[in-house]
Amino acid sequence: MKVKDDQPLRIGFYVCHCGHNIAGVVDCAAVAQYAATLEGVVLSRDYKYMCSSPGQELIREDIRDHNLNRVVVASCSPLLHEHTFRTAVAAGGLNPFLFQMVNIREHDAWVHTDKAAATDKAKALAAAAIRRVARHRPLETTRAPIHPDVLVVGGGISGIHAALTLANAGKKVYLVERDPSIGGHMAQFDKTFPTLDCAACILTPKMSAVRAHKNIVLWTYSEVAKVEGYVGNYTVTVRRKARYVQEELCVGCQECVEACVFKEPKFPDRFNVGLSRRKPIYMPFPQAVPQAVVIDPERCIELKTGKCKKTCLEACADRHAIDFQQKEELVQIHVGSMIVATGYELFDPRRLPHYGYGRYPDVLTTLECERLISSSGPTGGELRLHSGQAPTAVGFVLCAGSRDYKTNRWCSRTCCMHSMKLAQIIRERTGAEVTLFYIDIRAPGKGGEEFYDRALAQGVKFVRGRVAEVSDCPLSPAEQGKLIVRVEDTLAGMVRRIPLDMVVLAVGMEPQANAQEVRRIMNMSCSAEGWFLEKHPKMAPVSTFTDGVFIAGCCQGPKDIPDSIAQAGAAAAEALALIDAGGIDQEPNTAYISEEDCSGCKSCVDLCPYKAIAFDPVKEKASINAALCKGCGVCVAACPSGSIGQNLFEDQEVFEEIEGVLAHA
Amino acid sequence: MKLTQKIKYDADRTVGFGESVARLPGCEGLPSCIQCGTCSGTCPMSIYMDLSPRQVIGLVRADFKKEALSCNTIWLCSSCYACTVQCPREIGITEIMYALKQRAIREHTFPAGFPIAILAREFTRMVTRKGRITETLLVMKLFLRANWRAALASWWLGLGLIRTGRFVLRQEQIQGHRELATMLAQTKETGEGGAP
Amino acid sequence: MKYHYFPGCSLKGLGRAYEESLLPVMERLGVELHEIEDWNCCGATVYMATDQGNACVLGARNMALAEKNGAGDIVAPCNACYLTLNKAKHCLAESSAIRRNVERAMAEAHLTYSGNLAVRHPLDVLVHDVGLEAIRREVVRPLTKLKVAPYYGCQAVRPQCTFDDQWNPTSMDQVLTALGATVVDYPLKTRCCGGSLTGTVPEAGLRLTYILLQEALRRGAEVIATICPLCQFNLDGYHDQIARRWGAVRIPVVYLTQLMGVAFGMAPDALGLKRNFLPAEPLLAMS
Amino acid sequence: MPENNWQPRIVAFFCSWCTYTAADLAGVSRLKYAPNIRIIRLMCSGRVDPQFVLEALARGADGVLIGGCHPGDCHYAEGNFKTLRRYQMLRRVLGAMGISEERIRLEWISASEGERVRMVINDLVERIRILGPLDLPGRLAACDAELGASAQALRLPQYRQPAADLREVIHG
Amino acid sequence: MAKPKIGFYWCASCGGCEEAVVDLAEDILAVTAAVDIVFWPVAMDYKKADVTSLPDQALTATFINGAIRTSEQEEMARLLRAKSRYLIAFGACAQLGGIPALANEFSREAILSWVYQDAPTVVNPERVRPAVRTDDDGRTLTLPEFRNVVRTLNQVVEVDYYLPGCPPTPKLIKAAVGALLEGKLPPRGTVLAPDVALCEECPRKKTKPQDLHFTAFKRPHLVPLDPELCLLAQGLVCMGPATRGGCGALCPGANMPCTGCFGPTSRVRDQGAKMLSSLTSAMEAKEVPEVEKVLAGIPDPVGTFYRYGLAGSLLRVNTTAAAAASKEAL
Repeated sequence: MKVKDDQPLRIGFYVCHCGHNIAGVVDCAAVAQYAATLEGVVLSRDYKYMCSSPGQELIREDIRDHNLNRVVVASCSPLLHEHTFRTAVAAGGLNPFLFQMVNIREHDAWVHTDKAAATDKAKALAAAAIRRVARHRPLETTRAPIHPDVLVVGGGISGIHAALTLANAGKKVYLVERDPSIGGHMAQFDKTFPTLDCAACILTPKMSAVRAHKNIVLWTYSEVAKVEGYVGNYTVTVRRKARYVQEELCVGCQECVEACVFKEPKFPDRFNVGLSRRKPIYMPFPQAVPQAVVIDPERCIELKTGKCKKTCLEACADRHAIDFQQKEELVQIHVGSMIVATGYELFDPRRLPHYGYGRYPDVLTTLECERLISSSGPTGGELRLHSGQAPTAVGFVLCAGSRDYKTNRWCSRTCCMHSMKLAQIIRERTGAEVTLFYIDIRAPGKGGEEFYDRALAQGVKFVRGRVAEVSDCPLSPAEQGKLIVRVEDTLAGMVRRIPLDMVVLAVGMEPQANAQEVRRIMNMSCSAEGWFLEKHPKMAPVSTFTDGVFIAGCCQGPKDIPDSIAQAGAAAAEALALIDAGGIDQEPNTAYISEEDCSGCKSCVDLCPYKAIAFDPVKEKASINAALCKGCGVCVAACPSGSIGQNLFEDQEVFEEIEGVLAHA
Repeated sequence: MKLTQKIKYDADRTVGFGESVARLPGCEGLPSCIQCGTCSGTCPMSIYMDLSPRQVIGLVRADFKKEALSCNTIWLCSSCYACTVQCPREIGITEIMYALKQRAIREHTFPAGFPIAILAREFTRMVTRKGRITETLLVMKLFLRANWRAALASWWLGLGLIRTGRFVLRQEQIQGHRELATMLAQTKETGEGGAP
Repeated sequence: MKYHYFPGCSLKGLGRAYEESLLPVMERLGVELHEIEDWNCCGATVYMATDQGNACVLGARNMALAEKNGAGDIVAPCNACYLTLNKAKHCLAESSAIRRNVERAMAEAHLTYSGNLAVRHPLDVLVHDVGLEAIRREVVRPLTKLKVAPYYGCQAVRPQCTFDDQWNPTSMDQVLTALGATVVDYPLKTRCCGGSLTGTVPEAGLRLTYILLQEALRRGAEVIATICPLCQFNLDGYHDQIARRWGAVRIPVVYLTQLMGVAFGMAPDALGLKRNFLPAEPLLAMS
Repeated sequence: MPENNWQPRIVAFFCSWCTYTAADLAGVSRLKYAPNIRIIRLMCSGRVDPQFVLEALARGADGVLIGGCHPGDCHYAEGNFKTLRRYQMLRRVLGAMGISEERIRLEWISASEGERVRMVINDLVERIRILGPLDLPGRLAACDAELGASAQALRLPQYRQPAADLREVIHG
Repeated sequence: MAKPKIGFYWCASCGGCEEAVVDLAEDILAVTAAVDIVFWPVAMDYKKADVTSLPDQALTATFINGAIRTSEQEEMARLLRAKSRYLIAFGACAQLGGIPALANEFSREAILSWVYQDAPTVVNPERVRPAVRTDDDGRTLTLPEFRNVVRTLNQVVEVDYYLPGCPPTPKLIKAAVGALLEGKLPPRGTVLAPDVALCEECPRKKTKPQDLHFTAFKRPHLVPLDPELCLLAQGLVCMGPATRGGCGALCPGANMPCTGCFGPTSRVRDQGAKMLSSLTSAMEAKEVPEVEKVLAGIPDPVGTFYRYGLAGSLLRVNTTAAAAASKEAL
């Protein structure tokens, strides 16, 4: 592509103070003065906030008044405001790609303290951009169509809400859930804070709505195996695990469960966190959606040995829902966008041996306690000790594994409220004495503080101190047979030993064990802790760095039910906005091959991960399909005769940048 | 009933004290303390302490040097490191206790006649002079200097040691004891002992 | 397997039974321990707590003396020596002020300290270098049915221990199991024995000792195994005093190496077992 | 080259998805690192043409840092593996040309590893400080001092606009 | 009308370029008929004075082959530059440095001590070395100075055109001379060869697969070669894709891989870097040890990728050699 640009360069250069953010470290005026001396620069300004309306207006006016034909802005990261300034440049009547941005905030002012060195660096980066922009050519963006279907990954409350929102807006949604039923953690809860309404009462209708919705394709017991494509046009492979029960034929009568050759339930029940037992064929939980049983291939005698009497088959009779021949299936779907709502995992308190979880049977986690007081739980809602007796003194150890540099550094946000909820329910139901051991009570948000008040009023005791140890080593007769909590009551300023019957560890949330795998499949990023990374913590909290992939709920970080639902709604809205826009502007950073330069050596053809390079056997030349090219530039770097160019990242443009950053000593 | 003012004025602070402790190797975590009390709860000796380890950390951080150096907490620390292992902020609490001990010795603020300080003194003296410790002699010295009644009360211990062949009256001494003394004196002169 | 051996003052004094059992047991397992010539006291936590700079000089001298005799790790059986030498090593690596200071002191004695030698606890060597299988092979008199509470003490596994878990160490449990003994679940396995406080502030120190003994008994232990001379002395030496204050909690306290020696068929006399206040021989003879 | 006030100059090529974003994160987290680095953004580390590295060294860089996504994490499938292989070869070429291989470095830094950006940059700057200035332009200029006084030494080849197609002239 | 005056000169080269002129065969007669050769020391007895006596720009064109290594070569290049309207770098050495420029991998001192002392065939007990000036019995003998590095012609004087090749092919020479005589010259600075890589004209082009992945690199003297199949597909390092065409793929035609003598296309700054990039991109290995194993198949990467282009490459010279040189220069 040969460029004719007869006009002399008229570059406008702007350096942004960003209030004190940049100007506090970089001498912006000096940078502007220096830039004014560089070739092609006809106008150089420093300004308080370039991204503000007046700042953008300044660019627009200068383009008109000074007849600028190139613009450079030195401010923050292009990942943040490149679009803003390109729009401003376009509004000034210039092609938006005759613009270059210099990152002197994230890459300079914020990371350096030596003002002289930071200013020098800003000058060098500015020089590079000014030299580079001189090579820029006008470019056109292209629009890619958006496939209107959406994939929602994860059937917890976030995924359910996102799926329903989209489906109600008339979009087709695929909801994929790993477990045999949707519902997630919320289905395991008894009541929800701060209103104490019953979790099942508010969740079950939504689960049923999912089942009934004509726009939702629900695939439980399924996982996303592979994602290919790009925003607007993803091809997703879903692995549908064998349930050994035909979902559409099963009516959920559970006669097969009754009839199973295992007379007694024998295996730990995941829904009740191992506090109760189930059979090899089972309904995940009473309100499960879909209402279909599932067979555990690890436990089923027929599936393991092929030598079972298959009493379940008889029980199912002519419904023929049970299918031992069922095989795992791989299904391909096409969607335009995806919402990831894969949730969280609970911290395993075995990692804190001094709390005795696993050693003392009456040390429980909050979720175990939740199941014990749930009327649908293994004890029918009666809180009982291992011995079968009712506890008279219960303690809650907050921050179990949280806010700890050795385990999880973060605050899980919900454990204070969760513990206070359980404490209130236990007070109400059993009258037992309840003590909460805490570092700081975090009850923010609507109704949170009032909830704390209520717990206090109900006589829940609060001891401020992180529990050092839970043991069963008595030092006095009163401690015999009890669990003893050793803690400094930091408000009273003394170390205390407190005998209790039951200790509940308020374990925090962690990223799912397979979060890295999911992240890879979905092409997202993770924070250092393993939570999925949002595009911007404030400005784009449900977007990811991959266009068309949104996140909702606890996979992004710990949050409570209201926040999860709010985020799910936001993610659905983002997906809707994308779909209804009808298409998406693509960054014109595609590679191209100049036919007259190409020798037809084919070195590039197989390097392209998107198969965008085709070889014409008649002309004996390679060519790039711009619609398929994603702009990575691998072929550009590899073309041995320099015959592949890349819009926005031309060799010459990069060479100018290299020379520019090194030109200023 | 005698009333005493418990209020603290800013003039009571030794500004910069907390920072000077936090600069020492192993004590860098001091500023990140969240006052959770795990150290006190974990500490096997905290039940005897006039200030809990958490309170000492708080005082040091707030520059209350006098209070921090005059408590018995730092002397009761048995160096078991339980607090350090359990601290959710990975603060080197034992190291901070050491730093305060060293500072207290330098500023002579430790309680007179307090057996722990006397043991420390006798111990270091014996190591410096002889290069090794002879435990039985050390304990006898301690009892004589600190509390001769305790020495009398411990007669049975001595008898037991004689019975089990462990009572040693001959002072152990290394060949290079003079050389060692010079080596140790070297640091005294330069004043670079690493103490705060 | 060759190591430099740093016995420390206690193994030549109150804790000589530890050395008396350690040396033959290690020899049996093919571990050569070469005592560092003219080693000096490590300074223990006392010195470290009061004069860190000089404490590092003490440590550095020992390590430099070992270096003179060539490569190989240093084995320090006393928990306090193990911790103090490691800490000196750590300080020297981290703090340039301390390093400068120590280098000056070392120059006085024409010694050089390079920091190349690792300081290790015999327990670490037993589990990771010798291996449980090799230990099992030497057992001729399995300690069948003997209920042992493994007591690690605090300083062997803290604060920067890498050979075992700091909160819940299990290496001694493994060795005991290899000897055929029944290991009692002992949550106080790393709880402080009182250290030197037992001597200086007996009312405080003895209470800790009492709790340790009482809990071991409550959990059905017949003997407590230790790997530190001070722990052994504190737990074994004050039974009468404790009995006077809180009631009798009599349970023999022996070194892990003594138990190993018995299991290896060595004579109790040769293992220093007669040096206990509360005799353990009859028990061990029965097992 | 006055060595006493010499400051290393390092040119970095960061992929937009991972390492550039991580450098942004380092900024947002206000981590502090040595100011000797100049970051150039490319879409993928696979866009790093070995010519860019050589050009940077030839223009006076003392070191070059290439940052990309971790293996398996490339946003363009396998761009970073291509970079890895080019880098390994480039190191061999540089070594043969008397340039310490330590002067170029390839690092995998994900978008969340702001701290790693800081660590890597500081470490590289330190290493290059120890190696001292490369100063290829200076060395070549000193080398060319032997040319005749009137010589206009052209240190780098001149880059010309593509020539008119001579194929006709030549083959025709 | 006077015939245009033409000069030929050689610097650091093997002489092959001169042969190439002769290889024009009968066409040389047409050339000599059209021009006056006023300076061609290789062919006839010319002296330096024949040139110095000419007025500036008296020569229409001078073809210089060979790289610049000595003070004499530099001086002659300057002289001919001044006397010529067009100065044409003739052949790979003048254009890119050529084979002689591989010496840039070593310092001057290393070369001299090898050649005059250390090489096993040398007998030189007195360690005599050539000196710029030797006084003997009242007589003075001068020799050109051996310079620190080898240079391309354009690193010493401005060059108008480049005729690539080791040596340039008769076809190219004819075309260049024709263009010169007809006044149909392209813009200054042009390389007088097609700006498309060699593969375009390679007879084996069609046999190259689209999905070539290297699992090992082989050297031509160690493996039997298929006479038809693309040499890259046989695991050989063929520089063709990174090298300008125009030679008609002589080497691949003779069952040898292209070694890159025509230099890069105008779009490339560093031929070696580009070839390296292309080859390694298409390798299969993903782990460092595996990568290293495959790369070991190219034992001399500089000699492979920069066989002709070292002096003109971005790095130009081994930096330790450059450092040694700069010390000598100072």
